[in-house]
Amino acid sequence: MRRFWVTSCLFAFLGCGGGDGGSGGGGGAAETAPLGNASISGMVMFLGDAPANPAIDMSEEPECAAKHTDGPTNPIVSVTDGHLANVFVRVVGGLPGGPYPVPSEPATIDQNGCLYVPRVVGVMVGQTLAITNSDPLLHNIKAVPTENRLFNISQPRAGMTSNRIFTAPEIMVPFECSVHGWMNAYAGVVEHPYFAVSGADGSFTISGLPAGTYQVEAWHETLGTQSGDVTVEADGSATLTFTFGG
Amino acid sequence: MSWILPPGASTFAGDIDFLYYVILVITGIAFVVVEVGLLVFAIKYRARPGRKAQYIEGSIKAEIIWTAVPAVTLVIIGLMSGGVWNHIKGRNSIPPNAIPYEVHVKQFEWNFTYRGPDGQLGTSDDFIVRNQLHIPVNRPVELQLIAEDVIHSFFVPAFRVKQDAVPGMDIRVWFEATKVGEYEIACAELCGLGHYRMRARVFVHSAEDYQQWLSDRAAAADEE
Amino acid sequence: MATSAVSLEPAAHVEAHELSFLRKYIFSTDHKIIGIQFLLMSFVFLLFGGLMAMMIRWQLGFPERPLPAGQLLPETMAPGGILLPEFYNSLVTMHGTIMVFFAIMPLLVGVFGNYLIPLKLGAPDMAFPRLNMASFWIAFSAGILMMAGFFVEGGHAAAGWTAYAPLSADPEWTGVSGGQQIWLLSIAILGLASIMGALNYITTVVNLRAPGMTWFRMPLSIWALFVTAILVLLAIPILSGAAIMLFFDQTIGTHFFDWTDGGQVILWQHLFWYFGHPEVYILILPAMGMVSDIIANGSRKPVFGYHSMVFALISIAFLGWVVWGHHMFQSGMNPTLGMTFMISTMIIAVPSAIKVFNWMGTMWRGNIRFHVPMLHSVGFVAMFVIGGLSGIFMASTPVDIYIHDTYFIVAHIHYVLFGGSLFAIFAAVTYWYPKMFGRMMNSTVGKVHFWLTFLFYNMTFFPMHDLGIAGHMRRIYDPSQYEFLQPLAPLNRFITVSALLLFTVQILFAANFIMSWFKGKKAGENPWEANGLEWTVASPPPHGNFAKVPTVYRGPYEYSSPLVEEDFLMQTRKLASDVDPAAAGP
Amino acid sequence: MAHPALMKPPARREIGADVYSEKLGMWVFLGSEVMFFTALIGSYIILRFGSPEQWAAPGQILNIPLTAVNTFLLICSSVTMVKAFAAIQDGDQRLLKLYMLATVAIGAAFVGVQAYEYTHLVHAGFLPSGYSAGSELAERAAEGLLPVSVGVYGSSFYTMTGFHGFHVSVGVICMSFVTWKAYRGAYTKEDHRGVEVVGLYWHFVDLVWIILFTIVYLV
Repeated sequence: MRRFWVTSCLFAFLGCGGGDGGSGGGGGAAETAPLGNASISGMVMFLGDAPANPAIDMSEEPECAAKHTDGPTNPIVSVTDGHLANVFVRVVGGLPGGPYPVPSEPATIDQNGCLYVPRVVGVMVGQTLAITNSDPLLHNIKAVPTENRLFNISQPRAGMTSNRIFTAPEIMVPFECSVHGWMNAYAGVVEHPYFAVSGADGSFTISGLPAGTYQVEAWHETLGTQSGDVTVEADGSATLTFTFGG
Repeated sequence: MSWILPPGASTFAGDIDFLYYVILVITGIAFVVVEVGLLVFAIKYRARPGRKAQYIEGSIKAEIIWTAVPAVTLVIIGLMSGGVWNHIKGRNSIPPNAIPYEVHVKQFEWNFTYRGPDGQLGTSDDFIVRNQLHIPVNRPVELQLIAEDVIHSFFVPAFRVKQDAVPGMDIRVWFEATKVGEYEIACAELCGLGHYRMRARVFVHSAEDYQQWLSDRAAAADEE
Repeated sequence: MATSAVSLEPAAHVEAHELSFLRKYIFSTDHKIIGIQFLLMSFVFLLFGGLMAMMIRWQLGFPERPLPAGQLLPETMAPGGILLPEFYNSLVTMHGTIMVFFAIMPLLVGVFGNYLIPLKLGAPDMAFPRLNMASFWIAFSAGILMMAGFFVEGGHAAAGWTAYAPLSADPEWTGVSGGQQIWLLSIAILGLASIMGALNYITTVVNLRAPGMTWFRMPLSIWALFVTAILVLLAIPILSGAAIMLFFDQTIGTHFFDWTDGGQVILWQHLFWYFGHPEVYILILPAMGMVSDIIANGSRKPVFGYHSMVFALISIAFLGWVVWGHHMFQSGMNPTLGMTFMISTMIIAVPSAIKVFNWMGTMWRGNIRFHVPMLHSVGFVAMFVIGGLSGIFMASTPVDIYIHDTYFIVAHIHYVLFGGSLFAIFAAVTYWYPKMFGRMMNSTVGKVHFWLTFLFYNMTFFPMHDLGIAGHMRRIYDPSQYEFLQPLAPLNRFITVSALLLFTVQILFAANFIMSWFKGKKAGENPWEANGLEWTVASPPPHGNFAKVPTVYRGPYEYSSPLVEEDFLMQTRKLASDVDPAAAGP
Repeated sequence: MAHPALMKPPARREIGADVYSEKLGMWVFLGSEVMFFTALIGSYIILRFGSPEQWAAPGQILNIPLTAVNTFLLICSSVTMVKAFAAIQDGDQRLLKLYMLATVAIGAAFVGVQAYEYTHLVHAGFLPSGYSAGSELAERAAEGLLPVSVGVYGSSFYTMTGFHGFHVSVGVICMSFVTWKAYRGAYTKEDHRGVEVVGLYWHFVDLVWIILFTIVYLV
């Protein structure tokens, strides 16, 4: 479904077309304290032999190739000792209604060595996503979301930063770089702050939760989604493990 | 500043450059005639007191001359161009012994598909090299340009080759490199914000080097 | 019954009614006021287009350096003052769009079509004055809308002024959605205004000529504007249709140019250039016509070969419809068509050549007065020749393979549109300024402006040929990315500096234009000792133009006629040997 | 209207063509309209030759009988328009008003039928972008009874007939204005330019429809 042009034009004319428009539920609630102090931490595991990640032909991008001494590969399934990274974990059920505080700190994603770092990033509706370029060459960031506004912007030089704000929750907004066909990243846009991305060691932590029973979902770009339930006490913590593959 | 074309490195360069210089000479003569004429008239017939312009309304003879001369000249240029055009872009101009390549063109990359060891395109041992075209010298090559998103244009200045890659159209372009070396491929049709950097390189190898490169790459591709 | 509607004495006895300011200067139906409104509007757009060109040139000359005052631009255009590629593409697109559709076209057709046609034909006004007024205000609204596109999220249209699909059809490829849609809407709205203007011009020329103003007594400027109006009338609807289809592709999901679902990408190019090549002549024919008038006046001689000049105009207008494919030689179009289009393109060069030689023939054995309009007109001929000759390179299909989409094309188009049309516009504005405003423009400033413009203009655009010959692609944000373009960086910088100088000296023209409005030397009825009907009335002419319907006894170029003592003989002057057209019978 | 002399457009001169300016202007304008429809029809032909597989057989999706009736209506309105013009040529005010009213009514009926046709087509699942998902037509296409995709078919159908419908609507509005003026007695046996000019436009719109009906519905 294509956006209706009138809306876009009108919005632009009214001056609220900019990226700063509609910071959603977070607008007035930015200063509210977290709803609780409970946290969920856990681990994402990968069973069995991880599929090999494809090699990247960076021969025509010497500046990027120089940053990968051992031959660049595309970290689609990133497994270290059975721990799976780049899994987007978020609470999908059991939360009290908002508004939720929007972090004033921006989420960040960097383009370094012709790869997105991190490959998966979580951002709250209304929160700034800072996109930076550490490579001395052109990258463009093209996002064709379904719920949010499409954008396709460029960063021709190193050290540039562009800020984007998403206005609607969406799992996931795909990012790609048209200059380097292998460059993909995913941004999970959530209406609340209870999400995390598994690190290189497979671990994640969601904190600031009130007491309750929650349904949590884990998303991976090629391995699909899994979900689990967990209960935490006020100020307590609980653990949760997701297992992919095998 | 120079009106001399940069050195060419394909069989087209001779024909195209020759035509270019023919047109350069003809237009150069016309240029000098008109500009010098204007200058001379401007000085010679400038207003002076007591002088009156001659009342001349025209001349059929002059009109015929300067209709016929340009018309004949232009038609001759047209006919000369026609042969070269047919040789380069004509329907059946692609030599039968041309090596086929598939080029998947997208914002903002050239993905060159090579025949694998079986010598056939479209089989599983084909392999793709990003932004690098390797070809043998003195052997025609045929590129099928497959645009995947918008219109791009395959341009190798040194080969005097340019051809738009249009999505949804079957477009083939051929050429034959005559000098071993490395040349740049540019995109010549505005294709978006990365258009200016849609650069690739073509490596012209001697026949032996080409075979060597091909088997090395095929082996590497096989390993993956 | 038709004749009953005709009164041979139109509203000529109109007195100077006291109209409100709004009715007299804003919503005026007077063709002269509308012409001046178009003039002011187009100058503003000329300035915008020029500023965009300067930003483009800065980027090409100094790719890594922040634009002076570039910090004023928002982050989405130029973070830290350095242009972004997407904004550069928007600038390239809008420079072309603004200059073609909102500067050159209204300057030639809107300004002089409006101002000259009724005056030179002896008519009190256009055939449809209210339609004329509507035409201006619609064009004006389209212009405002076009500029508004810069303030939309995603930026302005960035697919080139030719808006090739699919780049223009799907926001995914450019990140531009609203901007491209605004562009298409504005073009369609402007098209409506152009068609309204054109039908007005055609009707006026056909029906409102003064007694004795036969077809072959019409000045070449009017012939050119008439032929142009026909081209506008027939070409613009093609563009409107195409723009509407593309607009629907963007908004309601049609598939005209969507190759993934039955549409055809190249259809856009055919439609665009089927409009586009007549458009090229729309942008030059009126210039040719006005320059013919001015060169005859400056040379004090009849136009050499008046009839062949008229037939050249008409044949250009006809042939202009069968050459569109020469914009598409490398587009993958059937190569046999390429041959056909090459030959037709070669043939269309002939009438242009005829015109150039006839202008030279007009100067030959003249008594040339180098007033400022004449300087610009001779400059026009000198520059148009270069633009015409460089066209032969690209008409030759094999050579075009190499120079297509390079700076050679950019040089060519600017030699035709700047060296050609804009010099003619400078000539025409200075020539008819006294008629429009009742005062002369300063001649010394005018001459300095001409020579500096001529010099910097050539310094800017002539080297672009060399860029093209070296293979420099057009619409390239940063040429330093290519090794073979790196040696051209000094030349690019030279061009940029020349372009900045060229832009700067236009201040002279602007200042001259504005100052002379208030302080210029008062002009009489006929400051250039010219023959046309417009020079028989006061400067500026009153509402209704002619106190009495003028009668025309001869063609417009009877300069240095042996029949009279002076070196000019006005079209309305009755000599003893002249017969009244009414007495001569219909 | 404080300055009638200023507002009155200049009349044609004897040297001009043997038609008054309004009529000439309308002819010239129709020239422009011809080119506009040429762009649409030309594109239609090119697209149809390019992707013939997208076109359903005549009558499969479009309702030919209904449109045939509509075509007949439009032709009738041309006839009544001619009658109106003939009436005022004879100075018959009563018949002028009657036939103008009839023309307006039939023109409006045409637009009404077209709106009804559009609603039905959209309801059945035929959109400018092709089939709508899950619609009746989409199901029949899945069964192989209709073309797999009708994207360009839908695009050109709606754009061409839509722009024609737009022209008809403009014509109805202009004719209503002329009718209103006729009721005010603005037209006489000697001067009835408005009737003739709007009639020219109306006949043109009618002619375009006959072409569209043939190439879009019947072929």
